[in-house]
Amino acid sequence: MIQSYLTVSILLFCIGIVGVISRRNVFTVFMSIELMLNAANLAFVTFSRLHETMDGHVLALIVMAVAAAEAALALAVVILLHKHKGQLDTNVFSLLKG
Amino acid sequence: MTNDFMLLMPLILITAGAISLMLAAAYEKVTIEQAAFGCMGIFGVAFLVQLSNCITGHVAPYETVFNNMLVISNFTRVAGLIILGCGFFTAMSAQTYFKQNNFCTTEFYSLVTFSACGMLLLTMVQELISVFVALEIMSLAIYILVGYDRKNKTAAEAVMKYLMLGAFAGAFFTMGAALIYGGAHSTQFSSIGQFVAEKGFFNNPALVAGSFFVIVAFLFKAAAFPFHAWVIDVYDGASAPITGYMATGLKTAIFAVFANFLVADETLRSSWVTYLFYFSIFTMFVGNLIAIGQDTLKRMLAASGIVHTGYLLIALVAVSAENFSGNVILYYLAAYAVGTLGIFAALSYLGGDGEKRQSFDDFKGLARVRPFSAAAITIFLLSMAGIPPTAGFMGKFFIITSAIDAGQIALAVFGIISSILSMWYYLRLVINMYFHEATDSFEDTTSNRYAPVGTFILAACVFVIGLYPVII
Amino acid sequence: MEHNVTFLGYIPLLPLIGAAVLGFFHIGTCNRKPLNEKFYGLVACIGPLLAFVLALRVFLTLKGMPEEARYLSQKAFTWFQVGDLDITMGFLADPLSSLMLVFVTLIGSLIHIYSIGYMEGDKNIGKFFAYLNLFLGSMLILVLGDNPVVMFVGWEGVGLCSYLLISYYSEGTDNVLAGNKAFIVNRIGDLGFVLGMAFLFWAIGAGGFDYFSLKANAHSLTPGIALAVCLLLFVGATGKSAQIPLYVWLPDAMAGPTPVSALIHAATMVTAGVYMVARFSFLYAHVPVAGEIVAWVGIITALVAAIFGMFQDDIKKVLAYSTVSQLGYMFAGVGVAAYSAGIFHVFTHAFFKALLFLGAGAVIYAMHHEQNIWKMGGLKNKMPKTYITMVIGALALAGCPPFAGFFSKDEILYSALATGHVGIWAVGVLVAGMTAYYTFRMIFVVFHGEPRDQEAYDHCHEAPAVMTVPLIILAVGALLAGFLNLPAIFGGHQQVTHWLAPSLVEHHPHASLFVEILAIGASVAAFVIGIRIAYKRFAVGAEEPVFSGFSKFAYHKFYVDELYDGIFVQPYKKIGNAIRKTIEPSVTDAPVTLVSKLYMVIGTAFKVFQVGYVRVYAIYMIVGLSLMSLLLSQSLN
Amino acid sequence: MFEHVLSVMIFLPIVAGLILLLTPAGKGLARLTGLVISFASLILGLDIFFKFKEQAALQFVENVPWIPSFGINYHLGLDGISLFVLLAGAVLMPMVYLLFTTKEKGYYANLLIVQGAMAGALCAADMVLFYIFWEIMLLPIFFMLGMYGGEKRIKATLKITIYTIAGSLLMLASIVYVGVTYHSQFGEWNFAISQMSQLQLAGPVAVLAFFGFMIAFAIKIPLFPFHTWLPDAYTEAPTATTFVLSAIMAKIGVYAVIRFVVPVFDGEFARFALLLAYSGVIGMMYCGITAIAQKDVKRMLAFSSASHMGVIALGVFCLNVQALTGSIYQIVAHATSTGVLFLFVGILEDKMKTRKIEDLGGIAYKAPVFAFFFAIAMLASVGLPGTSGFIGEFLIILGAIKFNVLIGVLAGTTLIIGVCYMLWMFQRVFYETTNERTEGFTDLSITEGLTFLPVIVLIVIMGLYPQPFLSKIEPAAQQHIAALTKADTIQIAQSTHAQPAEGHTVEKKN
Repeated sequence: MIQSYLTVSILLFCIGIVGVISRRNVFTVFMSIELMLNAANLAFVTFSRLHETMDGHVLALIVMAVAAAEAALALAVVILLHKHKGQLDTNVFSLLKG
Repeated sequence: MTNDFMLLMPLILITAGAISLMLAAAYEKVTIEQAAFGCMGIFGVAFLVQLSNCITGHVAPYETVFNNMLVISNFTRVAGLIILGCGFFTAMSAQTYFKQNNFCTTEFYSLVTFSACGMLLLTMVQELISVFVALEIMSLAIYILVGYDRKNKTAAEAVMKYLMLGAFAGAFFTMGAALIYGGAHSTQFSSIGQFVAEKGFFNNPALVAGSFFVIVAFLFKAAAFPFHAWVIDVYDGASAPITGYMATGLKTAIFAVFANFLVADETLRSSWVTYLFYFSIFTMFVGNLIAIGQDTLKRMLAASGIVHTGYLLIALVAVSAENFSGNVILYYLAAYAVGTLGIFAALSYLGGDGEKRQSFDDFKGLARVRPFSAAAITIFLLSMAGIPPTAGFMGKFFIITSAIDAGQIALAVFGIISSILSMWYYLRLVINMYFHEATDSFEDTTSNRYAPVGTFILAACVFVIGLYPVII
Repeated sequence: MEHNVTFLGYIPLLPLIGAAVLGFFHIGTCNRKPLNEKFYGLVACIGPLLAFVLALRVFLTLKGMPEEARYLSQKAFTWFQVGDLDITMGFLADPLSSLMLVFVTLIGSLIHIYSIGYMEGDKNIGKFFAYLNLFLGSMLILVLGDNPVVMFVGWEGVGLCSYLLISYYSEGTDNVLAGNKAFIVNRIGDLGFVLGMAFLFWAIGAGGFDYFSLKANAHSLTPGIALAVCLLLFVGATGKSAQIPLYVWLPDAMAGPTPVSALIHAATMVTAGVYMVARFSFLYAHVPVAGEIVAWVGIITALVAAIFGMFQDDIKKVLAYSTVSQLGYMFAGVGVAAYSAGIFHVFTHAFFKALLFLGAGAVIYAMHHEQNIWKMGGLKNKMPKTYITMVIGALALAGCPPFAGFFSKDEILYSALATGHVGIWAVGVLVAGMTAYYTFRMIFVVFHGEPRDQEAYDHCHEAPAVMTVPLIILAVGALLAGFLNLPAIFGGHQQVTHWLAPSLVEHHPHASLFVEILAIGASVAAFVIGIRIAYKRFAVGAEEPVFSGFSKFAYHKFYVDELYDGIFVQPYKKIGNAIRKTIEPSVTDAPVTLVSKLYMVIGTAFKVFQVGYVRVYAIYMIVGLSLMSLLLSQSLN
Repeated sequence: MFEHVLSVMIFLPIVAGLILLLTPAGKGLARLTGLVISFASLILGLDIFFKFKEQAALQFVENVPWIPSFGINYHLGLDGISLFVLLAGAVLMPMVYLLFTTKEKGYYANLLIVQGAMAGALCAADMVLFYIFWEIMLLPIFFMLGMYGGEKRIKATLKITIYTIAGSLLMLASIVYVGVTYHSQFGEWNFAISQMSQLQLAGPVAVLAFFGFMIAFAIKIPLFPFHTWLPDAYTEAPTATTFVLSAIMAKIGVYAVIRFVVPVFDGEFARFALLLAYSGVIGMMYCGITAIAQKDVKRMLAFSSASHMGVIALGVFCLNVQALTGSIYQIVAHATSTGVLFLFVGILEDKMKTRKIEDLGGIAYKAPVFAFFFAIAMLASVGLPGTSGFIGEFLIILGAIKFNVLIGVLAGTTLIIGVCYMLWMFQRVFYETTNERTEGFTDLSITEGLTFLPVIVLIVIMGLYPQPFLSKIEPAAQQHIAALTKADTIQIAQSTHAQPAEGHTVEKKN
């Protein structure tokens, strides 16, 4: 039972990773990252059920809060990037290299 | 209790200051100068308070108040001291920097202060989720600071890269925290330590994987190979004072928490030593190889920052969980911080309008025109290169000593070799400054003296710290 | 009897002071109006003359002492003392050194006087006399030193002076090259000397390094070491005394002013080697093998040099080779353990060879620095004094009884024969004949016959008194010196031999009367034959011969110089150039530059990884992460 | 005051130099300061020389804790070995200011700093302190070479700097290793050199540490094949720098070998002595032969200096008191001969604007005093008896023969090799005929003459009466050799000589 929850969370996490490294749209990348965070939250909740303590839930909530803040910043950055280049392909932004 | 309160004072000061600065930003009347003074004042006061705390060596694990989430020891205190110093000098050089680049608003300083408060928290938190929160407080502020120049394409790109990869690493961190929570029934370092001590480490996959992810996240923030790639572009894109700030304060905070986490238990630490060993070697050499190829100063310094991360990892390998003092790490961080801050302070007033002087060749013949600045920069470079009698040398010396003392002779030798390799690019700038005729007049567009003063104070500090290594 | 006297040190010191004074004045004035030559001449002569007086005093003091205790010594100060090595700056006057002392100072003084005339009008006369005094001082240190190291000081000092004086006319590249050659070849010898001393020290030096202690400890030498030391020291001797294979510098040394050739390259310095071997007689006496080698090297040198001498056409070169040849005799003498005979030949040779050189100098002076004998001729009418004195010298050199050379040379040949070295004796006799031949070849060609260069002949004139007087004094010496060591067969008592006995380790062979007569007869015969042939060929109207076959080979001195040049000098320079051009940049320096270049290249190549695409950076992270987790899974199970 | 004389000798010049750098002082003032300071330290040096007692122990000791937690002290001291290198510096430095009057401020300031740093490296009795001074020593050289050097100066600068720093960083690792071993063996942190001789070092790591030290010093000396930085640096550097490098700094390398490697790594040292001796002697021959092919006087002198350093180093590796004393003596002798020759060439260059040998000639007629002094220095450097050069070389060859016959013989060839290139150069520069360039050569001025006179006199005095110097050197040398012979691994089997004749009663008649 617990295992399957964990499996789901691991799967989510891996999907997130694959998303980050395979997709080139800034939005999608951030969504994949959110996916990873949520996988972590799922793991938290699962474990707190496993240990029959509540603090896992609390931690999950904190993580969500922080993730929200991060997301807000991410959106701002997305807008900024779009202002500059008019598109959101990450490969476009490669002035800094070498 | 009051005493413990005093120990938290700097943190409180900084936080309050940050908030008040942000509020002040709402008023039109508050000029940037005033904000800068405010920021400097806050950092200065906090610094002094922290200094007095350092002198009264007294450890306060806040069992009751914060339920072991915060611990204040000499280690955290000195780390905090370094961070506050970094903040102070960053504000100082930003002062002058924004005379030549005008994209500053009052919030800038409040953000600097916010990130400082995140860093201070990082040094003393002893619990994973608090670490995550502190990390994010710091990071979010710094993300914004990196991309503060909205008009600037490179800044935008830098913040994009930093944000994406940082969030990516953050995700790893949370996952790691979750797994550790699953494995060790707790997210507090102390209880994790106890758990490992009782139940063992490698027989607990969740714990192993979790701590693995956490360490990866730390290594990312500390820009260790192979998680270093972002650092060069981000440092390049950010404005000079912020780069200096990131390179010093952020690194200090990260290494403080990293050390705290590692020394939660000896078996935990020793089981990661082999990995850290390889990490540090690769980090040093990759850093050197990147640095030697760079043409612009900032990117070179970023790469050399990677090398210094490698040295710090040596120190981490050499610490022991029993009787952990972390002096060596702190001393090296202090020495490195002084040098790096100094160079970026110098860059922020020598860089010219919109940082037009960036490459090595732009600084040809600086010594002919502005001998003192050139001398100061030389001192910083020598300190980073580890030439006596500078602080950098002492730091290197202590690190090598601790490494050999811990039986890591190979690591020490690699450290030596990499510092030989680092000579090339440090000397390259010195040679450009001294042995060529001046092509540029290096005119002083601003009448502002803060950054120069800061530079020379730091130059003095290089020798003071070098000749009186008190904290050791 | 008080042995420790303080005035020994002054003997070398006086000329040195003279040198210092002269040098000071010369350097002080040489780019301004020069001082009066006479001044230099006088100052120059004071030192040697005083030294001569002191030398006589030393000699007489010794004479007044009981024979077995005949020595004076002075320990001036501890020169250097490290561990067992304890070298004092000490001087020792025993019969051997006192004899050398006397004739060195005597001839030295004479030649100084002579030089006043010869060097007249030379703008660097101050420098010349300074060098000359310096030389005399070093020579006296060499003679007086009471241990090998002090002797070595003089040994190198005279080498330096010879270099300075050979390259005295330093505008001429050849002269300087000759000087360099002399110094370097001498240095090769000195290496032998130094190594010899080193071995000697480690073998027996711990008990004191002065001659007395060495003599006392000599018996504890292992034969191998003893032989090594003897040979190494002899290498030094061959360098200084121009023996095979290091004789090549002496003929070139004639580039110097003639008085220099007379003093340094004939009378005194070149005989230092013989003196040194005699000094170490207590070693050589132990190892007959070494003696054999010395003797053979000597006699072969004598032969070869004599052959060269027969074909030279430069008057000074003839004398130079005859010097080499005579030195060969001396080494043959000391080689067969007849040290006193060798030293005695040194003594007599000093007189007649100095005489011949100075005479030649007078001739050259008269002929306005013409040295080719085939440009002279019939000079006996023009310069009778020179002629007569030179004939005396020539007779002495050729070994005509009763001139000095006869007795000394005969002594050597006799002892060679008496000690059973028939081969050496035979060669010696042959060389005696050749000596007579080439000596009188020179005399006849220069002084007899018709003038070959009328115009030069008309201008030439007898030398001034300041030059002829020394000639005459030397002539007297050349005439009479032989009688000092008259062998018993002529009713003499061999005073010199007895005089030297205390300071030498030799046993006098007692051969039958027949052997003595045979030796004398043979050398007389050789002399007669040689002079006869010379008379036939050159007495009247001889012309400059054209050489071919062996004579051509000999005329070019067997091409030895070319050989050495090909074997040693050129390769040395080639190696140097090779290192400078190729090895230094491309072998020793290469690794350093290569490393740094490589580093740069890799660094630049490394920029490729900083692609600038954030995705790729994320991929780096994941790759590193997966690698790590692979490692981790390894360690887990 | 006097108990701090070493500190004064170290920090007086350094502080003066720094003040010069930080203040807008003019050239003249800078030179004057340098002159005064250097004379002051000359007087101090002489004072030390006469107060110095003839014993092996450290003297004028100062010992102040600096970093107690690592047992690092500010520990100074002087013994017979360091004394003379220190004196060589103190005696020779004033000449530079007297001779080169028209250089820039930084030139003199750097000279001051390097003088102080060298004094520090010589007096340091604590390994870390020594290392610090050792590195500081390099910085002024770096700047002088780079700022006032010839046209190829930057390449030369990079080469010498990175080469030397690489070496010294390896040494740092070795120092730390030694200190840590001391900590593990005696349970307390200590970096004092005197303590280190008690260490039991063994095993591969010890060998590595030994080579860590040796390579650092070999680069500084420089020993073959680590000499490749030398010709470029010596040739490109301004005269004073070359002078400092050759006359004093190279010697500090030799001194350091005696001071650090011999007591600490006695076993390894004895084991590798033969190898090192070969490297010394090969370097001597190699550089000597290379010297004769040089077209540039300064470059030729550079190689000759390297060649002599080979001999000096050899003396250290021969493991007997004669050779060791000899090489310490030769250190001073070489400083006064070759160092001074570099100064002469500097003057020559300033006057003739060239260093090419074939452009020169006949200078002896134009400048007799110059030629005379030059000749004396040259003769000293080829080791003519009666000059300072002979004593050292003789002792070294003597010792080398005892150590190993072949090496001794090879070392002896220095007599020949040296004289070859020197005479060859002397002929073409001073003899032969003048050309239009050398026609205008003017002799030394009175000041210059008086500047050189003391050194020339010193050369002769040291040749004729070396005992006062030797008697100060010998005790320390004896002590080091004793420390070595205690190490039972010495191999002198190669040397074939018979044992010294003990027991034979020698009646000394006098």
